[in-house]
Amino acid sequence: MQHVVVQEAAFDVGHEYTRLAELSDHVGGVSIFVGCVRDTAGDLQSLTLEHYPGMTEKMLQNLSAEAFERFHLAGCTIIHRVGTLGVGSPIVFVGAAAAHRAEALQATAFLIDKLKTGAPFWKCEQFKDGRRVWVEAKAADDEAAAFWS
Amino acid sequence: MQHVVVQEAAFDVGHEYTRLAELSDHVGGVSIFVGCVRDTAGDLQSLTLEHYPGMTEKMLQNLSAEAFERFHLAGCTIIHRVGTLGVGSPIVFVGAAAAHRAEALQATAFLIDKLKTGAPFWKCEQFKDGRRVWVEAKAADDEAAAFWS
Amino acid sequence: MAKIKVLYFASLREQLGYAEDIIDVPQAGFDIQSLITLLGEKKPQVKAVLTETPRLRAALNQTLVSFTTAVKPGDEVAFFPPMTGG
Amino acid sequence: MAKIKVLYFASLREQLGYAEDIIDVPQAGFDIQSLITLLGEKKPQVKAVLTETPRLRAALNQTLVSFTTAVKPGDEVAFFPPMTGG
Repeated sequence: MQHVVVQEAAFDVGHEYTRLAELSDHVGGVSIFVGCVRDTAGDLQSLTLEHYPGMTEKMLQNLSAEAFERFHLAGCTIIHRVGTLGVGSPIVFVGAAAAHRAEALQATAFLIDKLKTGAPFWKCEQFKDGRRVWVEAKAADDEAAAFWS
Repeated sequence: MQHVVVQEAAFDVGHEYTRLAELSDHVGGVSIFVGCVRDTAGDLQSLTLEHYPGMTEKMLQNLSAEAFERFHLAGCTIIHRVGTLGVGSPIVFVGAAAAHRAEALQATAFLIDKLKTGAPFWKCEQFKDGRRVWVEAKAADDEAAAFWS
Repeated sequence: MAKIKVLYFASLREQLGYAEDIIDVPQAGFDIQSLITLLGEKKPQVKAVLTETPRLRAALNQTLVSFTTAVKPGDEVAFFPPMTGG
Repeated sequence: MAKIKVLYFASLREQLGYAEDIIDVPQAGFDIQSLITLLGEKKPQVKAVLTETPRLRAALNQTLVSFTTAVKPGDEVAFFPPMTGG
């Protein structure tokens, strides 16, 4: 099972967990990561996610297929939200179901590391004082993605 | 927030996710791993988990405190079930909330790796043909736990 | 000469104030870097935005490519800053 | 002489058919290994189970310990196979 979605709506973590856990009696572990809108300094109003429709879905599907194969998954889920999200809102869900824990855990880390720099999403922060700032790509994210190459 | 429980009852993954995600505006990522009863050969009836009451809670609390400190967590959850569980049933929930994804992901891997060999639980498999077999500890699990030392 | 579609995303789109150009390109011997040069000659505003974006990225028909990749008539090219998803 | 409580878990408990022994030990100079020897002398069934368990583990007052750890009167000692949680 590979489930890849780009959507504005929120997702239900419990529901997505169940979808992965109930795939097969061979599933021994389900690993999940959810990224949220963080407000470090207390001055953030919201975060807007822009994407490249068409390319996004293609790249996320490729990423899912790569994880599925590489980590021998029973199931792989990527849900990425777009649009304007408030502080604390979930942005992205990645999840993997596998026979063994190491594969599920590694697949999850792989998916989120790759997704950070390898799918056409861009974040713009809106602050309470009215400023709008495009989030800059981090060198650390490139390094994390390169780890899996 | 540290939440450590040993219980017979099932847990609600969505509820536990929310508990971690809503801790603070500083949370940028929540990582979760759930281990389930796997039936590789189609011959498993159930799995019984025995533990050492008192020692279990103490070791899990130590483990949670170690992860909390080491990975700068905002929240850490360990829920481990005991008793007799059917195929596919969730056994263990570990989860971590942190400012950054790497810390949440690493804490989750740390918790489940350490918990496999460092808390007094023992698994006994009941097969459809009536056999009862105590699960043997794996050398790979010792190695995974040692990785974090 | 034939037309290709050029898309701009994120800070590029915002600085330009629009999201898309249609531009005539030669039929052959044309790559992403040539396209950047041509866009710069025809549209000073685009030149400024493309040259001032650190680590500019390009996609050809929705696949990330290097600036030496050939462009054909009918292709869709997109320019954007480094991606910041997740 | 003073009493200590000895607990058995998992396959040990199951093979013995019971979960707990109370045993008299000397007041001083006594460690986990001495306790295993003493239990073996007094209870042949316990000796068989403890010696036949690969990689036997011991806990003293609910903390994992090596077999050279000293045991005092009133302590709780537990024996079990390697743990298989998670």
